[in-house]
Amino acid sequence: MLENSLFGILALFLLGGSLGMIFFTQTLFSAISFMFAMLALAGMFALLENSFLFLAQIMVSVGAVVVLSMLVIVSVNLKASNLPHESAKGRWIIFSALLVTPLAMLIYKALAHTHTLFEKTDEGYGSLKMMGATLFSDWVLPFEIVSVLLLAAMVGAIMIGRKEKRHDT
Amino acid sequence: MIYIVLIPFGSALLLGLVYLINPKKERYHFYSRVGVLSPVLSSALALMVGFEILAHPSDAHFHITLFEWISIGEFKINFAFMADRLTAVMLFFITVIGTLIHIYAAGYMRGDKAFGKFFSYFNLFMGSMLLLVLADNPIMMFVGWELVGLSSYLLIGFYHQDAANIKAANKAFILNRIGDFGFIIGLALLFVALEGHGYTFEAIEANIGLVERSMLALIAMFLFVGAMGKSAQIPLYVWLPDAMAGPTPVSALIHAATMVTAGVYMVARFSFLYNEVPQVGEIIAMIGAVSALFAAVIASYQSDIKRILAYSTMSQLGYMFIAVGLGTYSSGIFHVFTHAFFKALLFMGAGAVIIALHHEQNIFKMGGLRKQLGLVYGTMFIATLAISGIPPFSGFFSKDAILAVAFSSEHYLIWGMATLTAMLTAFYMFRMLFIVFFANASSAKPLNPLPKTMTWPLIILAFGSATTGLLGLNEAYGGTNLFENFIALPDQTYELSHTSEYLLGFLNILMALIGMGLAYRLYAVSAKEPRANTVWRHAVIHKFYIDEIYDFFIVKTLRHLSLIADKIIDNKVVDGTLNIIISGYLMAAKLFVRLQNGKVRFYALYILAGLAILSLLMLDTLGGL
Amino acid sequence: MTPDNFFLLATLLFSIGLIGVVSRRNLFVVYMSIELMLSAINLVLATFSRLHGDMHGSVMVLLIIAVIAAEAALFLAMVVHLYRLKRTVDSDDFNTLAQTKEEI
Amino acid sequence: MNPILSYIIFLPMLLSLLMGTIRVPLHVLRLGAILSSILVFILVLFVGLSFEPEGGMQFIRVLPWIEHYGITYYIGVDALSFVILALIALLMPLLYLYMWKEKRKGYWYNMMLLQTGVTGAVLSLDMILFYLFWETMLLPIFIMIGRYGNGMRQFNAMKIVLMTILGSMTMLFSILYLGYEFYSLNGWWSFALSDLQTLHFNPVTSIWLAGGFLLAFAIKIPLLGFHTWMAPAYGSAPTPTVVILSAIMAKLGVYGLWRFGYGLFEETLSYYAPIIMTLAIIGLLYYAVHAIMEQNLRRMFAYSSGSHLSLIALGIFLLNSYAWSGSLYFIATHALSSAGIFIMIGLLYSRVKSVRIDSLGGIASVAPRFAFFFTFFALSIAGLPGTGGFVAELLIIIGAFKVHVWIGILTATTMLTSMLYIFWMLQRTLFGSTNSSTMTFADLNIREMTMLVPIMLLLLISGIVPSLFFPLFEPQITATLQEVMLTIGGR
Repeated sequence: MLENSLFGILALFLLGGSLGMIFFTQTLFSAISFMFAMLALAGMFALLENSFLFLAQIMVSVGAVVVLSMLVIVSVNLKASNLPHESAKGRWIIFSALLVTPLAMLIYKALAHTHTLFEKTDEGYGSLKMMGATLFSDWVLPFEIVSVLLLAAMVGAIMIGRKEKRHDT
Repeated sequence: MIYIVLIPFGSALLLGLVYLINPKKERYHFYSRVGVLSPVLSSALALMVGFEILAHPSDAHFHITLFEWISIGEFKINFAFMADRLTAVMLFFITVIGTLIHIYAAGYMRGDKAFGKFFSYFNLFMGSMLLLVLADNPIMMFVGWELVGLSSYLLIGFYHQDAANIKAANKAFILNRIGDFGFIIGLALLFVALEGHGYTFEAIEANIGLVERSMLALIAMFLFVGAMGKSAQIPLYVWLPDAMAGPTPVSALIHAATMVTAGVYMVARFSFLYNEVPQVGEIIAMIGAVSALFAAVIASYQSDIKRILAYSTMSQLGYMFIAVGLGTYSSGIFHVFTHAFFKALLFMGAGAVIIALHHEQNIFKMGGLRKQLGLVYGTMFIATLAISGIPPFSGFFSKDAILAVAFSSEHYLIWGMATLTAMLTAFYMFRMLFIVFFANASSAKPLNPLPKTMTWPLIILAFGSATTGLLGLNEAYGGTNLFENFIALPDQTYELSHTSEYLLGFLNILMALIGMGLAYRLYAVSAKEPRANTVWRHAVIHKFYIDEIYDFFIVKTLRHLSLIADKIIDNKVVDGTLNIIISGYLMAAKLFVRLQNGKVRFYALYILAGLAILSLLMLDTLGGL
Repeated sequence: MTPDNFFLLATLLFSIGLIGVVSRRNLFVVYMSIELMLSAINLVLATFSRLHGDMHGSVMVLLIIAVIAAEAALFLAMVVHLYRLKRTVDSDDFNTLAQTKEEI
Repeated sequence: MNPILSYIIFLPMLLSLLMGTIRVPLHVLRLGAILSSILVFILVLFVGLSFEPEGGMQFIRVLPWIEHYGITYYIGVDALSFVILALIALLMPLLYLYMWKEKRKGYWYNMMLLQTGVTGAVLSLDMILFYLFWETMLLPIFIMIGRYGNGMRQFNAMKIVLMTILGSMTMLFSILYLGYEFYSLNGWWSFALSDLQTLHFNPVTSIWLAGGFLLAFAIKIPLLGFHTWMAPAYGSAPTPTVVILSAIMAKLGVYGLWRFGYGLFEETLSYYAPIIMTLAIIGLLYYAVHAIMEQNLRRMFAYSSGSHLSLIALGIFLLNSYAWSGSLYFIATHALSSAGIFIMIGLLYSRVKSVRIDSLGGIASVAPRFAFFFTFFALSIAGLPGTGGFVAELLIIIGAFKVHVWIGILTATTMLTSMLYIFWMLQRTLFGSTNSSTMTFADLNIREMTMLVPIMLLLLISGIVPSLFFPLFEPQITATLQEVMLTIGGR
């Protein structure tokens, strides 16, 4: 029962946060809503008995990504006049929601009813050890590729982000 | 016999080539010798052929096949020549008079820049004409017929620097082509009607009975349209007077002696066909009579010497068509024969006068030339007597025969018109003669001397004009009509007593004398150019405005149609339809351009829309809706 | 707390992310919407991992989180760059791909 | 399996590609082009020598190409295609001779590609292959007009290409449908003409399919209503292209009508026959009337071409041996005379830089040789006896009379109408007084005459001794005609 109520609360936070994210006009408020959603997602991982993912989500997504975004938002220091004038935002959201509906139905139809219940998990599921074992046995290559990707992203971000002095180089 | 045709063609080719290799160089002797030699050779050969035919019975045909021209299904045409007695007569006068005119032309054209070209065309014309006459089947005849038209086009437009001449040449060719159009329709119909029975003249003659009568009448009519064009009958005559733009020898050769008589020859050649449908013959005779009278009236008011002769030619051709229309082909051909002599003579005389007077053609600016140009005067006088129908000159006999036929076949209307024309003929011919040679001289410029090559042919022709009539002396006048017996065409015969024949002959002479007298009274002493002071004269001098009417109704209409086709039908209708499609396409393009506005969320929206549709489809197939 | 609940939740999250991408013009919000969609995928993967009882799904989630981090770095850098260029974060202002009137 | 035809098709293209890749200098390119065309001519001559008129399709070569869909490289020649093949082979060297002083290399490359395109279209017996070549020849035309043309050249190039492609598309649909139908009947794919001929359809389908083909050919010919690309394209194309357009490409429309129209849809064509005959007869008159007031010589002869091609198309639909022989003969002779006249116009243009009639006049006085050739070719277009056009027109007229008197009379008007514009044109260009631009008109030189004389001689021979040529294709015409009549009669 506890799980169910926890799920309900987390789901509420998750949906509320994400909806808030797309509805707020002020970027910072959006970002804060997004942070709530991410935290709730971490809770979801916990509910799925996946402690490592819970930690990773909190540390990377919330701790690094969202905070970084907020930092950037703040540092850009958008004034209200610089924000886009989205007068028809509501209409756009309703219209796109209508268009999204069939897709959502399709996705849900594809996913739902594959399993009826969560079964009891094996001992050690979600533990750091098991995670490490899988990661370094079957997923070594993707892991390495992702590390390269991260490196490339870092370099790329620096390249893009730095102020250009001369255009012709 | 082959060479009769081939020699002129060959020499035309030779002259043309030599001329084109260096158009600037003057090669008077080469051109004139080669140019004259070929008709001389042709006429020698033609005479030989004539004698040979004379030695055979009257229905003998000579054939020479060169090669197979075409053979498709039943359409088997040989490049072949045929000679019978009709051909022999035509051959005789075409080659002989042609030769004389060539000699004359060598003098007349001397000094012209394009002398070689002229003789090349001249020989081409001779060759085509001989091909026409000697053809063994209608298709070959048509080939000759067309080539004659072409070479006459080239010759009429010989002085091509002047646009008016070319216009006249065009007119001649196009009107001829209208005639040819009828001719080819007739030929094609004839072929289709007789398919499978061969297509030479003899084969057609043998099988003519197989064709339905009404079809035959149609064919005969269409063939006659061809004759109308070539022989300048109403309504296709307007080219003939304008064709006088060519050099005078051309007028003499084409418009007097040979080409215009091709129509008559053709009808005579198809005599077996026309005999089957006498109604068509009557129409032909009627058209001939109207043309004769009409042309004679116009001729009486003209002041250009060559135009007078041109209208007179048309009028005489009318006589010939009366004859062939009424089924007396030999009379028609006889008139062709005599006419060739005196008309060629008249033209050549006129040419001599024109040359002597430095290319002056208006008769009212001539006058009193009797003394200075005695020879020309004498020969032209003979020719005038001949054409007016004064015995014993040739014209009397041939014309009298035609009038007698018209009378005896009880076509009194035609006869009346023809008799009236006879009077008018005498009138306008003597009018011309008197004005040119008698009336007071209006200018006193020194005359150009005439070369011998121009005068000798006149004398020979004058002799011919005076005597050839005797060949056709019929029994009423104590002869045996050598000509008619020789030519042996399937004539209709009409009974006529000798008394009435004498009476008719007398009437004719009387008419001629009246005309002559009138001309003498009006013009012999002092001549004034007719003024267009009454409605009648106005109309006649302007040739009844026929040219203008044709121009207005046909030429202008065609040009306007052409412009309409360009500006309205092509631009508006056809391209308009296309443009509607194109503008629809462009509008769609503009719509799509507006979709493609570069804003990323719109693109995302399109993707989303596509996804939505796909999802809907998949949901539909999965049964999830 | 059945798997279907999680799936429904993930679907909703994904849909909201998609709606955000399509309908918002603020580049930051667009960026966060994309993150949200990726997170929705994470949720599905984690759920499946839990259902199968092995860690492959979880590893994939981990990797995706890493990708999210990389993406965040790049995207933010680009947004900042774009902001420097045009002083705006409106996606509609970056429309140089469009055909101009003269080109038509 | 004699590969000689493949050489004929691909020699020019391969050579041009080769020379294009190694970027040879102009004089080598020129020499190469001429050599290739002469070589092709010799090869065609060789084909002609061992050609058997009764033999039907010969020199057949079948190679698998896209085997999965049964598309083969299937070529062959019969009397019908041989006539056009010979024309191409004859005209190309002369055109290269005409282009001798041309400095733009693209000109030469495109002409060589064009030769491959038209030759291939004539010889291919596989529908897909045919379609391929049919489109291939459009490309060089497009470039030639769009790049080397004059006037509104780009617009006109687009116009011709778009209009022709419209037709090609419908034809492609028909071809694909035919192939598919064959597949579903027999279980294996084939696009060979001889295989597709075995198919039978219900009337409605067949009408649609035939319509697809007919549209392509009607645009190419062009029949009335599909013709508005013609005058602009002729007007702005460079001379060699105009010659190919009028002498070869337009003829290919008729050829297609014959080979594929009567090959595949004998019965259905009788459904279309009244429509096409009406269009052709009206077109015959319409184009001729249109030509009268045309001021641009190229456009005038474009309309003249249209008029005569309508006559040819009419001849095909008359369905008797006279008209068919006439049409086929006319294809050959008209190609020669129109090649002649367009070359003359090209020479005229290179001298006075204008092809507008009102800027000309009096040429005959200064350049008799030019005037002679010009008159000759113009008259041969008008069907003067002594040239092949006359024989052909005569045969078509007789064929028309065999069908019906009125059709015959309307057909015979061609003898009249062509006179009207040709003679009026001659009057205004060659004759009359010279003006400032024609005053210094240079007469033809030896090179120019060398390329004109063969055409002229051929025209003369074809007019004076037509029986030399008819045995070549008469057996095939008779055979095909019998076949067609049998099918139609057996309906």
